[in-house]
Amino acid sequence: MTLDKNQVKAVIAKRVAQELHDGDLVNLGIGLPTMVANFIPEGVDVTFQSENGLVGLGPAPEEGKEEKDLTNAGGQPVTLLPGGAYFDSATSFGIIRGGHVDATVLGALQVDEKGNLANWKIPGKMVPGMGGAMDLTVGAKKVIISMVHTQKGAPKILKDCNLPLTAKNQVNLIVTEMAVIEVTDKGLVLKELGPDTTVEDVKAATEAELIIPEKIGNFGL
Amino acid sequence: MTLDKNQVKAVIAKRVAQELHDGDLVNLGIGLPTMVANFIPEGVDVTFQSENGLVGLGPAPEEGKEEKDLTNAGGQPVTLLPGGAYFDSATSFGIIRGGHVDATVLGALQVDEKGNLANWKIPGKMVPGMGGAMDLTVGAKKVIISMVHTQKGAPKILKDCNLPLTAKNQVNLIVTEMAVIEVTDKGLVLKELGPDTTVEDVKAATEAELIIPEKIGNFGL
Amino acid sequence: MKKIITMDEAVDKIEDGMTIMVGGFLGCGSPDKIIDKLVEKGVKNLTLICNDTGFPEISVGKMVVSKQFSKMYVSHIGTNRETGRQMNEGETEVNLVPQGTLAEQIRCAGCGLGGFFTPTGVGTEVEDDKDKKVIDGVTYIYEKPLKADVAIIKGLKVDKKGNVYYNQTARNFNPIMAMAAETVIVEAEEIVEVGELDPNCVGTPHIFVNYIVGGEK
Amino acid sequence: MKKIITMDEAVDKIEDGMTIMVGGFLGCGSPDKIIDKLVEKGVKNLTLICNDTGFPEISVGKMVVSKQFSKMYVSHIGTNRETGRQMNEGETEVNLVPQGTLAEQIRCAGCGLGGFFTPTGVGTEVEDDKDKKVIDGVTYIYEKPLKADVAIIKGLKVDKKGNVYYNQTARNFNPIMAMAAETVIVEAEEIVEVGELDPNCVGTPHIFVNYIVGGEK
Repeated sequence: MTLDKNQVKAVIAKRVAQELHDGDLVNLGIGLPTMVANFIPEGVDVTFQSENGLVGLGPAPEEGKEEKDLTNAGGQPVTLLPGGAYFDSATSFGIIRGGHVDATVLGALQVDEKGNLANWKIPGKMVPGMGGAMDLTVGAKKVIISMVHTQKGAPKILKDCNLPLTAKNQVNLIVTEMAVIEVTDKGLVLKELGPDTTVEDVKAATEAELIIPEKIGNFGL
Repeated sequence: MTLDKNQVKAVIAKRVAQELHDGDLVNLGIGLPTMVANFIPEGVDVTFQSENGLVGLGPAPEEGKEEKDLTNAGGQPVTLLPGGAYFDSATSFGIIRGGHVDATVLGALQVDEKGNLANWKIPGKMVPGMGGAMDLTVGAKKVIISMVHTQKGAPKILKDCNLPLTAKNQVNLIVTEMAVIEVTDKGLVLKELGPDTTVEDVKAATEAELIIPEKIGNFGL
Repeated sequence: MKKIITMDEAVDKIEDGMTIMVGGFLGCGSPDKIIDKLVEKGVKNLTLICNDTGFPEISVGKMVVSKQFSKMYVSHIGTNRETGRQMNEGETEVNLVPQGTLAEQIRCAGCGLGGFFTPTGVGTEVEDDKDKKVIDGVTYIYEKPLKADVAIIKGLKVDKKGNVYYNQTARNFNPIMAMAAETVIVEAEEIVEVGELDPNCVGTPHIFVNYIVGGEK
Repeated sequence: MKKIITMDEAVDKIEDGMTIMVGGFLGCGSPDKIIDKLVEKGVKNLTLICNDTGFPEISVGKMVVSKQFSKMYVSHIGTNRETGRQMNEGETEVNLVPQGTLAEQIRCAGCGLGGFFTPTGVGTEVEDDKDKKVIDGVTYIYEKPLKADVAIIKGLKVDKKGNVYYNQTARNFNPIMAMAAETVIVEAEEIVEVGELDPNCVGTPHIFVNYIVGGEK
């Protein structure tokens, strides 16, 4: 069974959602990470922060109900849940750097065995800037990378990132459609396999050395 | 003519008030400096800050109209004028250190030829603490000392402060019931004489060297 | 998660030897009911971080009188003679800190910074034993962050999620302390329903508040 | 003192070569009417301090397209290809700064501090040529304050004294920029009478605001 692009993203987002706990404050990056909000398990109360200045991020507004002064960090219209609050940018990053964010979910261009992350710059080609990503990776208690496992077949989980780093030794967990990989002091540990995926599949799609424990879990659709 | 204690204070406060300009943001210390607010010349719009967290300090409330959540930096009930605003302590001292306060008026135990100020500690005897005085003296654009000229006849304007300093080289002007003295790079310059006061009177009551210009003004009751 | 607890449950979070931040400025905006309960419980050997030590019979000053602090970081003790006595007789270690530096140290800890450079205190004994740095011709002192195990703060209105609305000058140190302690307990004058506070006017977002007490008018 | 001025008077305060802070976050909370007038006036060679460079046809991005900046301090330029082009071709000096560091540098200048230590960027090219310090086992980078000649900001409601009430996420960088520039011009969506704003909810006190423009619905 081959998953289409949207199914792949949904598989990843759904698995990431299971890493979030009741009472957590979570910051989701733009793109795939944003989808995580759609899969929070029932009974788990997670509060989302948006670094442009709010806690209590709600779902996208209905068409025609957008408010011009209420956007997320990607500039898209959003809503605020009851009990949410607004603040300025200095306070917002005080929250982030101050260790008040339990988890952040970000995309990656590359991630490596040491938990290094590169996602802000391809020299000479694409330089969007780091935005809040450097603060989020340093400040959040748990840094989860959610991404498609490879880029046009080329591994993105490397021995060493060769693009400019966003953060050094900050990644805790990598979730792709193929695997859940934990970053430990000893290296990358393969914890779970995605739908219809074998250990050999993951190894073939990963440049980094993987530690394969005796027992490996599975996650599905 | 001998002035009583209250007249002395009024003379000082009235003269200090003339140093304040239209549009100024001013922080007044506790005690004598607080009285300055009563003598702002007509047509001069001065905004007062209180470092516990407000701008737009108004007069004391009528008896029975005190609000428990509205006090000045001395803990006394105050009022807020229309257009005033409240903020937290970090912001309040951001305002102060950030150079946004045009003038501060403070009392002194000692002040000297270099513009040094001592007003927070008499070792082994009285140690109230510096409160906001160290921030105010460093941050305000103009530091005005308002005080009775001597302490039981002993000079308070010295060659060198011998009490622990509140601030180094920060005092700009000293106003007493006897004189207005400007702190300059060359030393203390006697600018004006108080009611019924001669240059010799001031010299006798002052330990510091005074520069006496050809023309000296007068200020009165 | 149950945030609204009893006063007894609240003071049980505060144990001998802890570092405690107490909001308020000379009694304005102080969590007075929690303080009364702490005096009653008699917890000892605390390190206090607070603007001042209040008055002997008002706010945190009561805890000074009942000798509950072994160490303190405060900017002003002049309104409570008992603090001065304890300091002079060596019973309590009193660290006097310029008010703006104290506020910034607390904010700094809450915001995950490793310290800052301030011009306040240069040329005074405040600079003793501290690093200095000349930046663009101005001398600054390096000051470190200050954090606590517990912060007890006060709000006029607190919603059931823990969002705090502050009134007038009762705000003072409360919002920055709410960011700088492991456990934050807010004493509410009034507890309101979620959604009642204007989200533009929340002084402390609920994410910082662990427990809510009070609310009885 | 007359604070309410015309849009023409406002843009006349901004001259070639100045450093300018522009509030807003990807267009949300940007002073768009002032920006339009600045494009029209064609002031050049500015240094920009802003979260981002907007979109080519939205907010500060329009000034990028009309080549009004020679230098910038921003955290994100990915939504405006023209910024990338100017950077790659050496037309504009683009300094990319982590968003939290940028916010803190601005606050730092406004608050009279000489800089701060942040853990953000350690081990990345952000730390190049900067002092580092290990504090309690954690490595931090020293970052300096960032100030400006002029800040242009946006508020929902501004009273005639200059107090600003911000709405929702349109607050972002506006209040900290209001503290960090010599001259501050606020674009009001609505100008209200003094006394209409809740003094507990003023985001920028009037003392920081030099001029008010706008207010026409």
